[in-house]
Amino acid sequence: MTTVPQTSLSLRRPERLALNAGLVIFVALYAAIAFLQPNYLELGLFMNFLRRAAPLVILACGQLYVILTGGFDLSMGAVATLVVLAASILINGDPDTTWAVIGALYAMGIAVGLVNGLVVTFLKVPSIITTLGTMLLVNGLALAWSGGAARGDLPDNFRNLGRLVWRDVPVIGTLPLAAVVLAGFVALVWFGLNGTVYGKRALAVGDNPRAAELAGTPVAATRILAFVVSAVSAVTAGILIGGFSGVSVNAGEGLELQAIAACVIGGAQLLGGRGSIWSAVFGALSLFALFTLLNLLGLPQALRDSIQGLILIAAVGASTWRIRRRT
Amino acid sequence: MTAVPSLSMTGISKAFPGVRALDGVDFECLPGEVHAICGENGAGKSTLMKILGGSYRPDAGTIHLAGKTVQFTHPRQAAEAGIATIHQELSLLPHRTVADNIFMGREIARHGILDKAAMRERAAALLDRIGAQIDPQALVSSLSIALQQLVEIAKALLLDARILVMDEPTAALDERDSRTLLNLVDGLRGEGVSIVYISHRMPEVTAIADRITILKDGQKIWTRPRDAAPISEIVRAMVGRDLKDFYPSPPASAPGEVLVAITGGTNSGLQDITFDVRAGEIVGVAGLEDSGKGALAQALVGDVPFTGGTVALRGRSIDLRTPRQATAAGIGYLPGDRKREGLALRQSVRDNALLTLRSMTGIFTRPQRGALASAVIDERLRAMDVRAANFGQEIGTLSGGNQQKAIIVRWLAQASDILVFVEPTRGIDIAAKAAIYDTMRRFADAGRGIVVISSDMPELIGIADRVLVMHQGRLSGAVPRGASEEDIMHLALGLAEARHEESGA
Amino acid sequence: MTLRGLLATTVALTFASQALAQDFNDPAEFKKQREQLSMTPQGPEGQPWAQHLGDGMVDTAKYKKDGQVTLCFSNAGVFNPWRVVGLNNLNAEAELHKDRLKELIVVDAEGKDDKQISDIEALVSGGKCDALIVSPNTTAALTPAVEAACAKLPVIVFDRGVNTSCPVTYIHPVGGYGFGITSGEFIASKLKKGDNVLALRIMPGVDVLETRYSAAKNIFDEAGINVVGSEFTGSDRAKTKSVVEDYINRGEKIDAVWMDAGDTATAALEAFEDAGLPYPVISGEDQQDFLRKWQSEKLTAIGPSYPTYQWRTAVIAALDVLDGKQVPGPEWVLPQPAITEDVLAEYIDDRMPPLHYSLCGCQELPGYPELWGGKK
Amino acid sequence: MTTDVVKPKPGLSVAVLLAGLSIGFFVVVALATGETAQLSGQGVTGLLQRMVALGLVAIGQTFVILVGSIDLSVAALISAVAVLASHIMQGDAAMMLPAVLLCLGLCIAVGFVNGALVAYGGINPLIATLGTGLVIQGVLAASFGALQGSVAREFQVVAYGGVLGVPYSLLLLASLSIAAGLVLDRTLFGARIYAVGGNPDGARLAGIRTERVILFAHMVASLFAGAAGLYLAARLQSGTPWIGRDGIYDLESIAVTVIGGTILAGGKGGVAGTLAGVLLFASLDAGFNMLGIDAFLKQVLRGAIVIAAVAVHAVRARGHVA
Repeated sequence: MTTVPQTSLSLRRPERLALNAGLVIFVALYAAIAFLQPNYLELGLFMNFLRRAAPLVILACGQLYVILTGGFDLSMGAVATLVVLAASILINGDPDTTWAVIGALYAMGIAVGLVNGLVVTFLKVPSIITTLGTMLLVNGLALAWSGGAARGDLPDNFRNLGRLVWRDVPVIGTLPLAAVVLAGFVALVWFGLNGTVYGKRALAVGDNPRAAELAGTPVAATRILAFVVSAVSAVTAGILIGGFSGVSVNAGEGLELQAIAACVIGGAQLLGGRGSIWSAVFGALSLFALFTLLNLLGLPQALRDSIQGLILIAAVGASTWRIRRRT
Repeated sequence: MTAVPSLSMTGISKAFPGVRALDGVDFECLPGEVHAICGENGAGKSTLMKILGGSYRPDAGTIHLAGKTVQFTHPRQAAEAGIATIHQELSLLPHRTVADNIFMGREIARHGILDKAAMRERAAALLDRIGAQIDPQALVSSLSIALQQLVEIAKALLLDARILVMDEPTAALDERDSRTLLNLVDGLRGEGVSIVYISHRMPEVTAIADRITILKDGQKIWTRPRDAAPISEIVRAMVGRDLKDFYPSPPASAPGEVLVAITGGTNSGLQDITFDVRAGEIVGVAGLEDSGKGALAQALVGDVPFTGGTVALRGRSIDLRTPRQATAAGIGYLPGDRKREGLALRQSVRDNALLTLRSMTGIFTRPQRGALASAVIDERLRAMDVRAANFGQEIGTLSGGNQQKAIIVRWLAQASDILVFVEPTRGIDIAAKAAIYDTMRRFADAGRGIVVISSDMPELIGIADRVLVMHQGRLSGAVPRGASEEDIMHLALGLAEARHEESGA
Repeated sequence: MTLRGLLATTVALTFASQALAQDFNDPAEFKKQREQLSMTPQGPEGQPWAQHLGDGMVDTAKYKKDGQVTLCFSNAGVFNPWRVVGLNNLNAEAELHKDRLKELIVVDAEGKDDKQISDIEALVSGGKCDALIVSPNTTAALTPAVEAACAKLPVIVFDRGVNTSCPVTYIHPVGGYGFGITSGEFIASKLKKGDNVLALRIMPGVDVLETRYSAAKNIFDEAGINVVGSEFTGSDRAKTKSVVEDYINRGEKIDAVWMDAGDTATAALEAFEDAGLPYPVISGEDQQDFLRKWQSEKLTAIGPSYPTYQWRTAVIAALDVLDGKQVPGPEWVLPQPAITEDVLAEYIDDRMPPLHYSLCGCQELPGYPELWGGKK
Repeated sequence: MTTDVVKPKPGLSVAVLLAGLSIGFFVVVALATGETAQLSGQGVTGLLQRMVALGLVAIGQTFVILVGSIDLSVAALISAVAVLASHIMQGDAAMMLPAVLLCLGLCIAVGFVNGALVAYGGINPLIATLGTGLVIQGVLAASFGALQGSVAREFQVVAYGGVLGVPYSLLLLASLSIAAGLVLDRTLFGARIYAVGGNPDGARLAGIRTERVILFAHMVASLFAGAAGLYLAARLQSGTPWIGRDGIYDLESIAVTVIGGTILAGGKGGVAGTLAGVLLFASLDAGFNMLGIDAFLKQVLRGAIVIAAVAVHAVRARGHVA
């Protein structure tokens, strides 16, 4: 078939659409929230919204790295749980150790990410099974270590990361520390994908690992790094969750699926090759806005699950339809 | 012949968004006729066949089978109407047996219960008929590509099809297997089957076809009997101009220093491979499908490395254990199976061309720095005459020729010293072929080397400065430029010991 | 099409559910538990785990067994801190009876009914057990398995019951209505008519939790207190805090927070802190973190309980049965005290972890406090 | 041209190996801990009974994985069926047949929706079935109050009755396994499943209506989940909206299927391997009980074993997995 100029236009559109899909959904949902509860338009409440959405956004960003390379990371939630429990045990009420412990938490996260990556790349175990295994393993370790319940409180300097809100900040009024962490983290993962060659390598590996390998791409390293980034984001999210609400044994429960759903709602394609950091960011914000909206609507709790399911199917259905329409 | 055509397609049109793929095409095929369709990629051959096979529905036009109008909405209906298609891309189940594959979609069953014994028997009979010595119980994944192609053919024959569509059936086959296949086609013609034959290999077409139809840009140019269609006419009709200088002229100067020298290279598929490639040289590698020429390419690029012997690059011994090491050493690879091994189809042309540069640079390199900048790679793509409306478009939408050029740009950008081409022009139309040959020559002339592994013997003879021939995992000899196909076949079949042996130059 | 169909079904079923919602509101049981709350327990002073309410006793002479015995315990799981503390209690109690106990075999069903049934069957057919203690994952599901076990050996059930009277005794504190009555009445006494209370609950459909809410709701309705919302938190601190923040952001005035379990009480309170609002009246439970917060912030609060010391009682009962002693039965109702401001200080132990349940009755047990995760 | 005949039953050897290892583990643990009673007929029956619920779900999961799809909605469906069955029966034996029929009808409907979303909607099966699972779970939790009840005593025979010491539930699992195995190996439908899973484009070109095959595979998976739900209802007397989720039947059924040698890409594997995977999980459960391993440590071990069990045959694969 001869290539006619019009095709190029229609082919360029999906890239922009993928970015816009998540943003559009988010804006629509947030508008609905603001319609029900106008004070959500105040900067203060928006900042609070960001503070609470921060862990999910961060998790989604990490998950996106893995999704781009064609995999899944189901172990994120377990890592977040481990982080919260381990922090309470290691800090043991001594605020002076907080920063050292945070370092140790990242080391643990990186270890989990490395295990995931190494098992997937060298033992060839599909990532969904590998990370299911590490999910059980890490969760079990966290519970065994803590004895199944929170072992101590987190000191304020740790809690502040997820909890502190600066008031009377010029221009914006209030500024939660978690929103700053969020912005910093998103900037970092954005840089990783767009400011270095890593992002394009990851896309190529997710699209066609064999071709990438033959073109000289370090496929194993690219994959492993994605799992490490994912685990690091789970640690960061865990720190924020622990900071926001304190220690609990179910801090990370179910977050992995939410993170995957967020990426997909934002337009990333499962099994790799398509997506941008904005898929994760706006997908997660959309999902969180949805939770908030359903809360505000006061629907029966159980039905919120159902609606979440429908929205998930609809969002993916819509993007599938978009891709289909142009081929 | 005044027989009722077993197939007659009239006024077939089909448009895709932005593309008019077929525009009022007429085509017919008589019983016992081999009717070849020629045309460049994008001319509409595949679309026409997909309409015939029920994968696409035409926007306009009618299809008559033995005089009766038919309309297909699913490949199944086409199959039931007696149309069988042997597809360019293998559509086999690797984890299933040969018998399972032959009967895929057409299992012998009573009340939904399979009759496995009957299927085994018929599979054996079918395989026997096409002269393939394949156990129906063998797993397809254990067969070579050539044998898999024969399974595909057996699959098509199962239908007792009155119309058999063969879309580049020899693309994956070497010379010997191709001949077997052409004999088979001849036999089927004798049985009164109508055969629609699509191929880019001109000698094949003129050898087998009764009539030839040329498509260009979705329109039929002409249909002529074979005798009225010499190759030059066909090519002119396809391309729209003469292509006299199909192969570039040989280099003016003698080859230079040794770039790469392999000594005693050995692995599970290769034995004692010793040869070198000099600056400015294009070295061809010929051989039958199972001769080990594919394994040689894989070893050269570190995909399935040598386990014994040495490889020296410009006199320095190097390790080639992974494709990444080979790339770092300056060896680039253009795989034979572009879609599976060459391209990230959902990424842009630009991203595919930049893949190696981005992979080999430091990970913290800014993506727009220096050679990685879009403007720079776009310039290279333009220089290679990669035709895309926009280099940001997905490479999967480009023709095979343009895809291949983009991969070449990938390795040119990396400034590789040696390029290993496998079937560089498989499934690529004639105009793009010429451009690729030209690029290969210019690459070599710039003091670098090329190893080209191909099953297309005229191609090797036309482009290579010398041709190494492989047989059963060994180099059975080498022939210089100007050798004949017969010389090469002789060596490839293992009939002569190094008749034209020469020491490197 | 299919999506719309699903949605329609969803909506239809929801309305149906609201119309037909199953009744966890049993006035007779409510009344009974209210009476039990004010009863004086029988049994040794200061050892509530060995006390009982009411007079019923069962004779167990036929189960008498001399020499060392093996106890088997089929646990529903240790999926929340309450069960973690409880299991520690049970193990420590067994430790006290080393001379009589040859072995205590504990199998964990990980919250799966199906597994617990298999576990019980395996324990019974294994032939090692002299008595079986069961903490059922759900009432109905475990009934047949417990019935089958009863035919072979003495069975003691605690926490949740089973729908059969075959166990020697069923140990449980007063119950969910009692919990709801204690907390509901406290909040009602501190609030005015028309004030708002927010109810935070773990999950729907669990009998022992639903009864807590229904009792409290009755009391709120009677007192004219407005329940502004009833939200499920899944025992998740982050979710609890978010839910409360949402209510605060809505501009809702919240005078009191009622909880059907206290493990996320401090998270709920933090939402008020972060919003810069005064603390509401709150009903929590007997977790250390809540009690400490209560003390340090001088909250108006109450800590009703569902005491973990019942896990001790199970071992005591099992050994008594094998001794042939009479035990309270067929139901062994344990006292269910609540922590009030007056006694708050005595339940706080700074050595213990935040989610330690103060009414564990474990302070005198061997290994305290380390075994329960406390510092020496 | 020569052919190396590679015999086409690699799945069976995985199954035999895995089953052997599982039984070996169970026997060794029983002997080592002195729990020899577990090696008696009753003990072994108990071990096998641990397989029933997961086994039923996993057989269904095998069908969808073979066809190149996956089903995460099974856990929610199991709960739905168990709740619905007990609600309709309300202890009345006369309502057994209507209840079973209605439940199976629900399964067919859910399978149809899943299959339609995946095959015709082109939605990634993970997301599609995660979505339908959430929908079912939500509806179920919201309506639970309205859907109380318990199954008929007579119905519990399915779980507690038996003949000659062999529980009916085991016979059910065995017969459904054999039936599923035969369907995959000997019928047109089975051949189509392997074809569609192994090469969807090739299957379509070979005239197979691939969408329909995917649709039916999803219906089979849902029906097997329904069978598991009915079995659990019989065993547990009444359903709660959480039994599926608490049993982690979604992820566990996927894990045992993959452990049993069925590849996630589809087109390779079978019921025998899956059952061996289920047996492994059952032996671990029973063995860990005998060893008295702490609940949390059990989780750690199970995670490691899942990875190791898949790695054993995955590591030989050439090429990349995602």
